[in-house]
Amino acid sequence: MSITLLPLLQQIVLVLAAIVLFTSFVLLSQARLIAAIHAFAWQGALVAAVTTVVAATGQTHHLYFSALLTLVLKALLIPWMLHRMTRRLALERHVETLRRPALVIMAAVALVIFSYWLVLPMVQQEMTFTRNIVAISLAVVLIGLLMMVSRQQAVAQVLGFMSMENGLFLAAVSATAGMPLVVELGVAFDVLVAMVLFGVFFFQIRESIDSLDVDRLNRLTETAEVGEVSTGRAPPRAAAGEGG
Amino acid sequence: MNAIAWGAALLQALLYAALAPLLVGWIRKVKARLQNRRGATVFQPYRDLRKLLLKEARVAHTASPLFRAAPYIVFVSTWLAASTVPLIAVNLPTAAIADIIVLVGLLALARFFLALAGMDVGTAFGGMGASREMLVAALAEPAMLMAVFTLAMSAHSTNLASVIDYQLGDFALRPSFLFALGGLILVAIAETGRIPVDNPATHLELTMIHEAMLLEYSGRHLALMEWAAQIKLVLYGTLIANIFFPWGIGLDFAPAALATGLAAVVLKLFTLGAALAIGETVLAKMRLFRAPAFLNLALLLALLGLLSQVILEVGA
Amino acid sequence: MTQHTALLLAGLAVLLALVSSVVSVAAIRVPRVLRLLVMPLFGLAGLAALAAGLLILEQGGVATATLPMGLPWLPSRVRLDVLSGFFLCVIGVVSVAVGLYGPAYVRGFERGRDSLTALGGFAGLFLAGMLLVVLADDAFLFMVAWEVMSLSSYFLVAFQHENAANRRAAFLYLLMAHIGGLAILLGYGVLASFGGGFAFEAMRAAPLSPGWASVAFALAFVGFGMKAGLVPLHAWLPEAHPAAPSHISALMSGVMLKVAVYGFIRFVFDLLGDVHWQWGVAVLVIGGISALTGVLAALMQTDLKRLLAYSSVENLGIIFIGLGLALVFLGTGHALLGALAFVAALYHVLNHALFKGLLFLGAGAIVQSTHEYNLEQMGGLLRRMPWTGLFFLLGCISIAALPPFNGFVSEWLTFQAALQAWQLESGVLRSLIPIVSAVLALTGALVAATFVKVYGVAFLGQARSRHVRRARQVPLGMRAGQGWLASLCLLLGVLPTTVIGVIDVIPRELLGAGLPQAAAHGWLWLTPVSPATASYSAPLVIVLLAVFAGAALWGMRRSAVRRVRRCDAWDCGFAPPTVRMQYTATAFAQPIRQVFGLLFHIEESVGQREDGAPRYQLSIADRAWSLFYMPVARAVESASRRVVRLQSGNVRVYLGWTLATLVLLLWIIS
Amino acid sequence: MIALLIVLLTPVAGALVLAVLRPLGAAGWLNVTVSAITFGAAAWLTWMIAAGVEVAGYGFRVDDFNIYLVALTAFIGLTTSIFSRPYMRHVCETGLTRQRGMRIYHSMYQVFMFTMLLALTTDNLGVLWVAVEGATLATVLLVSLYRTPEAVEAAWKYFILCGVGIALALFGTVLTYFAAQQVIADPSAGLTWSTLYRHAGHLQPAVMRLAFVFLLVGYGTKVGLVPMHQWLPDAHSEGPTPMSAVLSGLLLNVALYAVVRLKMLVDGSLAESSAPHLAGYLLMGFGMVSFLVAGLFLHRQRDIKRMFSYSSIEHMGLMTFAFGLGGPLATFGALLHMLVHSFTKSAIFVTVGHATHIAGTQRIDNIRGLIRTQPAVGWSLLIAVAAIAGFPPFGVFTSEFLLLNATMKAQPWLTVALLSGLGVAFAGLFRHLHPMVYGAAPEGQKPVRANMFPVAIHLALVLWLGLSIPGFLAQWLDRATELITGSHLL
Repeated sequence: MSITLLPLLQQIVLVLAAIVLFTSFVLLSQARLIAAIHAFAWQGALVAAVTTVVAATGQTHHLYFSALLTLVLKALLIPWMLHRMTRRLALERHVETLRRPALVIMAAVALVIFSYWLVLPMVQQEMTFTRNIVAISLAVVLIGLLMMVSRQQAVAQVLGFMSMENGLFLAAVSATAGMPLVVELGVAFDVLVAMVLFGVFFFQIRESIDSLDVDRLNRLTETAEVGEVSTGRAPPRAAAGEGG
Repeated sequence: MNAIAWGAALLQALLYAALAPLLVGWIRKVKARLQNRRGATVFQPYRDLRKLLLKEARVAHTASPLFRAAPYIVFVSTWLAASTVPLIAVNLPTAAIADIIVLVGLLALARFFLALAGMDVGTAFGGMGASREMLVAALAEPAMLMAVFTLAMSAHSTNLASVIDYQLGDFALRPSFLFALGGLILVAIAETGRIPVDNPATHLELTMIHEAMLLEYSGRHLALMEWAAQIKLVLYGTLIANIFFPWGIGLDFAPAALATGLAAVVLKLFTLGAALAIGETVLAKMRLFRAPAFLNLALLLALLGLLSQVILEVGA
Repeated sequence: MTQHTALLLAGLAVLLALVSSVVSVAAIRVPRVLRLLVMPLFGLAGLAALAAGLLILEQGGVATATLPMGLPWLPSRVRLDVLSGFFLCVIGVVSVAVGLYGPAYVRGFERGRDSLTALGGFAGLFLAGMLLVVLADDAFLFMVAWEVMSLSSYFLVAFQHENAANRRAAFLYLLMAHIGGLAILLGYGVLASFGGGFAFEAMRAAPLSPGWASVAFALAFVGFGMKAGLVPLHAWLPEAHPAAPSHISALMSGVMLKVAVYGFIRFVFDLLGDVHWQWGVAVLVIGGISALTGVLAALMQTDLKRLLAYSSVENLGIIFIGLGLALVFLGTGHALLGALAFVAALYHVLNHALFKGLLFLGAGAIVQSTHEYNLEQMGGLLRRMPWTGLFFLLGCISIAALPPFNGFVSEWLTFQAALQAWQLESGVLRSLIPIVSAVLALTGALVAATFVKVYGVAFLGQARSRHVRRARQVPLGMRAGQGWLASLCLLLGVLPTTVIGVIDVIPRELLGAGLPQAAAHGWLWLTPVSPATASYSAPLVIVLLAVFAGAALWGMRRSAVRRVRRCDAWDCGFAPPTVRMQYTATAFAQPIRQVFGLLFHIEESVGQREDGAPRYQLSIADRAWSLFYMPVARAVESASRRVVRLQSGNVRVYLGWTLATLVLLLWIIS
Repeated sequence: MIALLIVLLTPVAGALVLAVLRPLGAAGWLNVTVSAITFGAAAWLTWMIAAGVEVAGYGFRVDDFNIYLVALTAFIGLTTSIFSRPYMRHVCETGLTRQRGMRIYHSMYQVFMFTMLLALTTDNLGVLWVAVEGATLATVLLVSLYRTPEAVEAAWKYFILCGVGIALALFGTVLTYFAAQQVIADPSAGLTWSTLYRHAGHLQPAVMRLAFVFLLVGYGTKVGLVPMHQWLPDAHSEGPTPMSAVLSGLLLNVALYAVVRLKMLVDGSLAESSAPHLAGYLLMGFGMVSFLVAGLFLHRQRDIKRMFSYSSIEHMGLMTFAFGLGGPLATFGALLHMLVHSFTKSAIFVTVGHATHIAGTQRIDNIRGLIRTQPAVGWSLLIAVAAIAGFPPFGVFTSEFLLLNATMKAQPWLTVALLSGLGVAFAGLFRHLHPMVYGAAPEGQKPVRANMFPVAIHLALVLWLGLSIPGFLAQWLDRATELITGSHLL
């Protein structure tokens, strides 16, 4: 059905959703860390906006609450934490060299088409609207995963992870008018804890390989040959403790 | 009746022991004549045995009790094996006690102890002889079994007496028997240590097999061993003669029948002996490692006999 | 009711075996326990098993019971019938010998560092496992007992594990045992899925299409054949059997292989029921190959225990030739001939248990008193350990199938069965079977050669090394163990008719056909088919041998000079022979090696030792390795090398895998 | 209900206390005590269920399927805590971790137990998800406890991979909820498993199919299904050994439990669709691949703990395959296998912990002659590995026996793959095990203080299950089987 037949609020939802998708493209191709964090914050804000609009359309009031939650968590708290960490890790100026950016973007586009094709079989007339939203959020999730695959910078990976979460939120609110509250809270709590732990790990990684390039976390592998392993593997005594 | 049968069995057992040296003497005589020598009398082997029996036996320090027991075991088992082969009359109880397979088994027993005796003293020659003997045996024994199986499969019996009865009963020119005969002859030559496989009249260490195992024996022990070898020769001769050409053998235990049987078998044996002598004069001893080829030929013949029996004489 | 007494006795045997294994825990503190308590209990268990077997054999009939174990819907059931009874006897006889032999033998380990508890405990479990395999009446209990048997014997093979070769042997053994077990399990699976249940009755009733029946047969043949050490699945056997302590080797070679035979018989003749003659052909061919290659390999060995192990391969080959004949005859509807071949196989099972047990015990005695496994170092043992020498000689005669000992009887029966091939309709079979019997004959002759070599090199001649020269008589118990088996060898050789009269009940109850003629003419005459066809009277052979011997001795006394003078060996008048001039085992085998060499990888090389002395090297390898085993191992290795690329160590690659999997699945479902 | 509350709340309380409790010995003992109380309560709960009492409500639901996992979880939690007390003291003495680390360890141990039990007992898919994610968060700190570069790396990989997986699972959950809303009026009940199961028939197949893929990939990551398994060996090998024991023995089970629950839903919804067995086939495929690949991995191992984690993957694959196969026999076997595998594998890890202390290393090439050095450890390792390799009379054989025969009935030709896989895996395990346990002990290798009690009890249980499955357990598993497949076995 054409967009003109939709009520205005739903049109707004679609527009916002489209922008969310756009932001995740921005995230994918943004080489500067700080800028990427900002883009992520915007994405969170947009998801929150979508949530409010959906709440307005469906008079489902607990969605206002989850909108607020999203806003605080995704648009303010987490970006702020990331910001602080990048500063403490002295990464404000960090610019990652993206490998084959065009290819990655192409892949992302392909993923968008793919996810739309996926949700096509959900044919029920009154659902086309939500169906498209599901397609968008699925695309956001997949692009987030793609971003984690393509970025070798730990913070960037975390951004990818978080934008996956955004996609999930989007799906949850727009397609299903919000999960039960307990679940929402649990998820939010988990995300928060995860963020804290990520922070802890940034520093642990930093001190262990004094960089945040995840490609250099490659000691635990089966393919290495024995000689190399004897140096590469954990100094065995340290790993398992002194005997007797 | 039964008593008579046993009597006849005993008689022929004694006959085997008695006739064995004679056959050897006869073969030597013929060979001598073929070589334009006069040669010793045919009774020379008896004299040799007597001489050996009267000599004292000498036993090496390193010999074990087995060394002294072996001659008796070899002699006895060979003799028993022989006495199961109908010599002058069929349907002997001994033939029922031990069929062809047992016959082969008894010969194997004799050979087993012969070889052990060879290795007992611990000389190089003894071991060599034992090793070679076992090689020859390993190849000859299956050939022998195959040959007799050919008979057994057509006669539906492994009992020598019934095989001969069968032959006498309905004689036919069977290809299988032809092959079996050939195989059996080759086996006999190999087993009795005749040219071209072995040379009974040599002590050239590189060529001897049977003699190498007897090197350390002397006196009565040697006599027993020699005698056993002679009995073995007669045994094979009789086997060939009486199975493939059974005519004349006594069908019952009447003295006349036995007499004719004796005459017949003596005649047959002397012909075979002559033939053997001629063969040994014209042939030369072959290298040990051509012996396998010789015996494989025997095995092949025997096997062909068996197969042709199966294929050509179905229902026979 | 006597059947139930028999079953109780069998249960008692299992119990005693378990007790012996539990008791041996005490050996950690008090080593004496092993020889004072564990081994006697072991022997008693064997005795009980023997009694149970004999009882059920002479009673006939069946006894069953249910154990408080197993799966909830399949309580483990045990069943004692004549077949089980026969194999109980086989197990029992050897175990009794081990019980007699063990106490003195294990003394040798009390000073060693290897755990005596393991030795006694796993030996007990081993015995219990074998007994349970024979008694099991459902696939689950059977498999449990079977694997317990494998596992405990594996621990025994690995008993002296400081020797790397033993570790390798144990690994190979366990691996192949495991694979064989899986094959058997699968075979039972086929039967169960058709018969609707793991209980043996259900399987007997299973309506199998010929195709599935053949599949089940093939699986069983592979599984049990692997345990029985049939070529080409025999590779573990010559490694594992020598590695274990000798009394265990005796059990493994003498008994465990027979348990595999039992499994095969139970599976094919009992559970599968109607057999196809094509199976028989397969069994015949494999059996023939095993017999021939087994004996040739044995002939070329210089390690005594390895040699014995290879000769086990050969003997199992003979047993399976018998079973193959039975299958052919049954498959073509000649029940009586099938029974004949079957009895021949069973008889050889019993015989091989006896003389192979005897020979391994003898080898153990040699090892204990000389610490020597290598034939090339032995010699002249007959004068140093006369009793062992005598018993070993009897064992050699029996295994070489020479009359009047037991080995000959079973070989004679097998030949008799083969010679009935003329009754078959199919010309192919009529010409195949004679060839197999030719192989059998060749095998017999080679076995004789092999054991002439063993006995001549080990017991005759002169000692080739100092420690062998210092060999001493072994204790009474060890001699008793050997004596028990040796006398049984002679007994079974002399009284075959009686024994077969007893065994005859098995084909009658299992195949529905017996040998009515076998014992029809009194205990003196063994006439499997009919007196006209073939007859053998072992007692009379003995008597005649005695008579003739008497005659010969008498003659000697009268005619010959009785004096015997000792002197140096003449040896064609060369210099008096030294120890090193004796023919070695390698030299003995050389002619035959040259004739049959193409069956093996043989590498001979004559080089110089560092001290300049010439040096002869000979290596004989089993072709089965390069043909069957190495390819498999290489395939697994390369596959794993490829697979580990998954674990590249880069987290982004891992995420890529996740993404790829996700996309792939999404694509699949829509 | 009270029992359930005790089961759930004891670990929470324990975690809070342990987080602040300073004295080490006391912490260790308290850890054991808390686990003991939990186990007691779990036993009580089990007894109630066995007595037929309905325990449900407040979003919780305890039925025959999850109760036995609850009991198992509590039990292994207890034995592992018993083992971990001296072990971690030993670790602490070697200075690998400090007081603070120990506090984290103990409290996180309890948090982990809580999440496990919560995931098992909840009736709400969302809460299930939250709990599983919580388990990840709880354990990730433990993996990096030693702070060695490898530990940190392992923790990071564990965190990222499981995080992503879990996120995908959440998406699947959302989709399920989405599908539920079309059929269930009350939106708050839209994630309640029991309700969903009742209406499974009406759930829209297209959505459920999509949802299941996400759920399978998501929870499958935690089950350790190839090719999402890569975190598993790292986490197992670098974390403290008690952690490896509970990870292998519990976490994987719980993840698989989640997958099975969801499969039940999907099967219900796909019943009339074109491909009714889609979920089953997916599980079978994943299971078989994991099983075979893990078996091959075993051949090229250098680290003893990694090796056994691969064997965990292998067995998880086997169970997944069995659940996918469906049918009462296979399901019964799978449930039994879950039980015996957990017992055996945690016993193995406990033993391995001692072995690594004896040898002072995890490298297989440097672990030698255990039987000579400390027979108890050497023999337990040998026997435990024999058990895990599927030798009778141990329980693993029983379950594999059932699985093989179920496969034989359903897909005869797959049995060949299964058997070859078993053979390969067996060879892989023993070729490395042999040199470790046998042979002469290297110089200066000394025995350690080892508490073999947990090992003994576990192996005894496995042996018992192998010889005879007690009636009550059989009934119990059978009821669970009926719950899952809808048909009896007994």
